Amino acid sequence: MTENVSLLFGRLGPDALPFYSWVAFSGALVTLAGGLGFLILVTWLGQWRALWTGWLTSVDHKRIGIMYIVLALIMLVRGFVDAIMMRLQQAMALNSDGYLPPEHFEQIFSSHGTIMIFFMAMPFMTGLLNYIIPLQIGSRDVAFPVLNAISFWLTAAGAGLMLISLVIGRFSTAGWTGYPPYSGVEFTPGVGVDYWIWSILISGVGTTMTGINFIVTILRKRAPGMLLMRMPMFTWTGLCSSVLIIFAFPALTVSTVMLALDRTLGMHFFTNDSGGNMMNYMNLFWIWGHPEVYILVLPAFGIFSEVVATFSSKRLFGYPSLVYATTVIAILSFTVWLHHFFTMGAGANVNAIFGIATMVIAVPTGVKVFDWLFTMFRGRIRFEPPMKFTIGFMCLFVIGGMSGVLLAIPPINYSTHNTTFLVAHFHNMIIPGVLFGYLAGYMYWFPKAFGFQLDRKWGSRSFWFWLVGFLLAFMPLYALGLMGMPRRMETYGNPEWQPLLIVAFIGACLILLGIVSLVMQLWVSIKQRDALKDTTGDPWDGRTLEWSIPSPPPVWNFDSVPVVTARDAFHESKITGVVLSVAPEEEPLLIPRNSTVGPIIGAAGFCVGFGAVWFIWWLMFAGLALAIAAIIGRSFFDDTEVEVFPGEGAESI
Amino acid sequence: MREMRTILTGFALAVILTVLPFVAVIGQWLPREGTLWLIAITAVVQITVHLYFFLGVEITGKHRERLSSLLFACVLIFIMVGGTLWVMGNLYWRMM
Amino acid sequence: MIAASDKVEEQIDEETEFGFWLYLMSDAVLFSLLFGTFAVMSSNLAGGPGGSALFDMKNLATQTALLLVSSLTIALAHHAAHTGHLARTLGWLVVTCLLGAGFLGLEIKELSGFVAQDAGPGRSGYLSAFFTLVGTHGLHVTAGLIWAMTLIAQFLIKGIGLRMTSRLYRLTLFWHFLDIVWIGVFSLVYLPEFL
Amino acid sequence: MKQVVTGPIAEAENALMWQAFSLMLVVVVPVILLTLFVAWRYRAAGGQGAYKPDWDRSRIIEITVWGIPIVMIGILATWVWDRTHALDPYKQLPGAEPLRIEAIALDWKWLFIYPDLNIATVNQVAFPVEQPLSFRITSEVAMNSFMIPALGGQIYAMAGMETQLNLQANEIGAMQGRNMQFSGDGFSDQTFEALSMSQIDFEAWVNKVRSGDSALDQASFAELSKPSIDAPIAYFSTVPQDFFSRRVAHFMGMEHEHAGHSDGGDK
Ligand code: HEA
Ligand code: HEA
Ligand code: CUA
Ligand SMILES: [Cu+2]
Repeated sequence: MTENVSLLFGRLGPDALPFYSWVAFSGALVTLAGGLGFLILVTWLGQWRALWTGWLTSVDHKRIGIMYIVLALIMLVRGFVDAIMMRLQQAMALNSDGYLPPEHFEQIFSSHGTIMIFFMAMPFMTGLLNYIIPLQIGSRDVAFPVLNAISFWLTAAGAGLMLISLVIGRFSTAGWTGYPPYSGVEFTPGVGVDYWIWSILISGVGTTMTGINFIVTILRKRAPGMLLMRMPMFTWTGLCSSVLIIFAFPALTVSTVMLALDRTLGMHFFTNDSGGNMMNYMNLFWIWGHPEVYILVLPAFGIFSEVVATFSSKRLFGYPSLVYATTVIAILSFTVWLHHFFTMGAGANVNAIFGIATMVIAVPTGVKVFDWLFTMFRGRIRFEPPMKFTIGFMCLFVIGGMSGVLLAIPPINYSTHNTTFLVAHFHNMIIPGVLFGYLAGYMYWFPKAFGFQLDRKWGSRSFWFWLVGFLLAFMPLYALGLMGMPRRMETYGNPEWQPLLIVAFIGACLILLGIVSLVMQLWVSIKQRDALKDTTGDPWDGRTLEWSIPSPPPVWNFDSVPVVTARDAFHESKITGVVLSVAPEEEPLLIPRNSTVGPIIGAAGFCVGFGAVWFIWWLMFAGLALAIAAIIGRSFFDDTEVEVFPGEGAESI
Repeated sequence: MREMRTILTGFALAVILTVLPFVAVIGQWLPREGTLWLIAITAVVQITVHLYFFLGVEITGKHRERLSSLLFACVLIFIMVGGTLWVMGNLYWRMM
Repeated sequence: MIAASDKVEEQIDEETEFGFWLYLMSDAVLFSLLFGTFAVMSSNLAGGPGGSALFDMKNLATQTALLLVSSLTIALAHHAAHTGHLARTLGWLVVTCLLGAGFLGLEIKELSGFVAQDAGPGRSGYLSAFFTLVGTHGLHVTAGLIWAMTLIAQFLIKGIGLRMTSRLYRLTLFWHFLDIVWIGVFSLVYLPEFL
Repeated sequence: MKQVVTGPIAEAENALMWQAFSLMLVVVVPVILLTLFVAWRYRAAGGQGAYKPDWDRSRIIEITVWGIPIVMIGILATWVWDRTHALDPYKQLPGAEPLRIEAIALDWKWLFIYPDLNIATVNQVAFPVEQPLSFRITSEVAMNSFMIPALGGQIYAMAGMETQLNLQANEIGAMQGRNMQFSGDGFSDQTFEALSMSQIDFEAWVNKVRSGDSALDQASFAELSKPSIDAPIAYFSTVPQDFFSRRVAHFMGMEHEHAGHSDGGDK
């Protein structure tokens, strides 16, 4: 390593500041202004104490869930700005440099992919799981509330590293996949790739703990009578996602840690020389990467299942099939990773077997689509915004699935791999599949969390903008891919591509309107929250337990633990008139106390990451020591619970 | 919980299963292939011994979930590691 | 402090044990992938020394023996705690710590010896994989030691109770798990090199 | 550059694409139409369909919804097995003896070596029409992916390793080939000209390359290895024996060193 590494500041020096391009500089300014603005606002409102005790140190799964979603929202702003900048660049850059220098464009697609997957989609999903699953299974909390807070804060620490890279230093240019040897020191010295590695590593630890937490929660904390085959679909998909998490994330940890070892300690896992083998990185990365896309999409499938049953006012069709299909998808997702590198040069047997394994996933996925279709069949469909997103999803997702199956056929993949055809495929899965799902879930459960409904008109507008915007932004990419346009292009010389790229840019602008509509929806609804108030706790005529309690739910969720006798437990009780939960218990309930361990470990995680990125070793070890001290300290502390009395007007969200 | 007897039996078995491969390697009294097989077999048996006697993995009883999650993990490990060796071996063979 | 009823306590412990077991499964996948990577890189010597030139049988046998005996002593510690013998629990825990520290000491000596012979982790792909696999195991053992010492302190402060026994039980699981990983290490990484 | 040229590989890959696409449309189009139709027919506000809130299972439907995808995937799977073997990029194309070309990815350009003709070129590759081509591909730098979209196929190029690709052009014309795998600042411009020409033109082209006076040797290769964006076409009239293989072996070499210093063909 030729860099100067000082003891105190590592390789951090004044040249880390973003004065190298006006785009980067303004990005940094906006980030800083956003952070400062927030601090000032809280101070001005005098809300520090409320924020600290009510949220930051809270271990209530509902508050943690909301914090996850807020984090996702903050990150999505960044992710979307990146996306629209890329679209603008490509719309302009025919035979010219556009407005972005290559190095900046590279940082943008890398940060867009990283943010969207790790810091937008993952937190959004975890937030929904957090808020809803304990309510759906009739539990007072998750199995390990403090661990849950730690998970959140580690995710936030990763996101913080990601954001700070905009202000201090640069971000990776190696894409969200960080393929070596390009991502090695030989080709990309500097801190960019290190930022990428440490931000996803630290949040990955948090994610793994979330996975463990939810498996135990779902398997151990269900209300009496809630057999596995009576669990709501969202809970089922949450369970499968959690299982995928704990078994897939080690592969991400291993591949990125080895990359970090190559970069910082000069090892030779993936280098060109000295016996490195970069192919193993791709292998390990995708052992995680493929299950990851199902980690994201399975909960979305769960949301669609809830939404489609509720708004068709009908039982979910083929529930057992849906459960089996979900588990089959989860297991198969571990058997297909090679389809991301068919063009590496493996033999025909290897490629064909992985190709066929990949296509087999279309079977259970198809079953799901059909089951949703037959749930609508013979129903009474109410076109509330969540339902619109669901129908939009069903129509668009099958198209993306079809392009996925095409990519899974190795000879076709040879000519479409690394083209925008692939970009179109995965946005076609992720936007209608993952994002529409989460948005549907957000609009569906919002009244539960806040006690008032979201404005319907703006919700529908948002849907239409998203739908049309998505079609315009990504259908052209299929065509461009077939014309041979590679992904990650900063400039190009083919005039035939430009019209389609301009269409794609317009599509991204429409998506922007979709996001603006979302903001408007929130704004309008907050202003009219009295008119939109949900007094029943059950605004949609819901079927599952979360609708049986008031909106917003009390801290302890259920006054007394409900007894479940059928699949759609709440719906059943509405018909039979049998009350789910008897009178509030006499005994006081024990609720976990707030804990500062979460924020402390989050801060420690940030220090570890920042120290490792900049070679500020003392900071890294201080962070590590702080984390260990916090855990040990906490284990000496027994008084972790407080009493509450249901029925008394304790404060709730 | 675990009886003293269980602990001691487990330990005795573990000692035997450790000493065996070491002695075989030091003594070299088997052909190379044979020793490798012996190492592999004693390792697998010893892992099972540890799981059963020390880690409370049992077929029935209150820790049944341990066995099922372990088996699931084994299947996935087999897929991941077996797949890795297969794929990387194939690539190596095609590129060298 | 409100004394939670034993039944609730036991249920919480059971959940924690299950959660911890899941963590071990996740860690098992991590180690398996390290083993897989080691296998992939085992011939990438890049002209550097291989295991047969580096490894020392006496060292390996001592390390293995220390770890093996420590798996007995920690089981005994848990047995003692379970049957309510505080002093014996502490004694066995201390012995376990000593054995573990001995193991670590030998490992550090061995690895730093390699580095001194210009056979450090940056020498070749093979050595990178070797150091990372063995080092990860060593880090786990270190964590186990810190954990064990914390428990010793807690036993001294809090005495033996359901909760403490359950904590010790989790450490026991962790320790045995590391022993299993070590079986993999000496069988796959070390022993074949002596043939 | 117009990509009008095609070859047997591109044609076969395209044909397979449309074949698979059409088969899937048979299911996908009905799914989309049915979704819209059912949504409309069973709408709460004025829909026509019967309302059966407790209807949630049907043996026949279950069998159909598992059955249809299984059958489709069954058909597709046989195609995959067959076509993947037939279109294995390593498989030599039938017909005349293939022209051997070796391609080395550099930052950010392509070096082509004709081992049998003993010439080399930068960012331009020419070949006779209708003659099978056999590429051996490697990289000196980050991972690249070699592709001439008009001819189909794509394969990675990695340092210390050799991959192969067999192609053929059926028409005369000029195409663009490129690196498809992101590899740094010059990636967007890392293209090369691929010319398919008549046998006579090809011979003339070879003579043109030979008539130059620059040889590919350590010095010129070191010069070439320096990163450059949008490098001009260049010709080398002679190439050392086994240049390509030695570049591959170089990375697997015994010496403990970092790549980047370029000693064209040591060891
Ligand atoms: C979750 C994943 C995700 C999502 C949502 C998106 C969304 C979008 N993406 Fe992205 N994209 C990726 C994942 C994603 N992308 C990845 C992994 C890559 C590859 C990177 C690489 O090459 O390494 C990529 C690459 C990529 C490229 C580079 C293509 C290339 O290589 O040439 C482009 C180009 O324009 C692009 C565009 C867009 C656009 C316009 C959107 C927009 O349509 C969508 C904008 C979406 C949002 C802003 C999120 C909206 C969320 C909400 C509205 C939540 C609201 C919540 C509440 C109200 C509670 N994407
Ligand atoms: C949520 C995200 C998500 C989902 C669900 C999927 C689902 C699928 N994906 Fe996708 N994929 C990604 C996200 C996703 N993917 C991402 C992010 C990448 C690229 C990352 C990168 O390189 O940056 C990628 C890349 C990718 C590749 C690699 C391409 C390449 O790099 O060259 C392949 C190849 O096989 C593939 C295939 C598939 C298939 C077959 C499915 C199947 O699961 C789809 C199944 C669904 C259906 C088929 C539709 C419904 C079915 C029916 C209606 C039944 C009838 C139909 C048939 C029988 C066909 N995907
Ligand atoms: Cu592939 Cu060496
Ligand atoms: Cu995939």
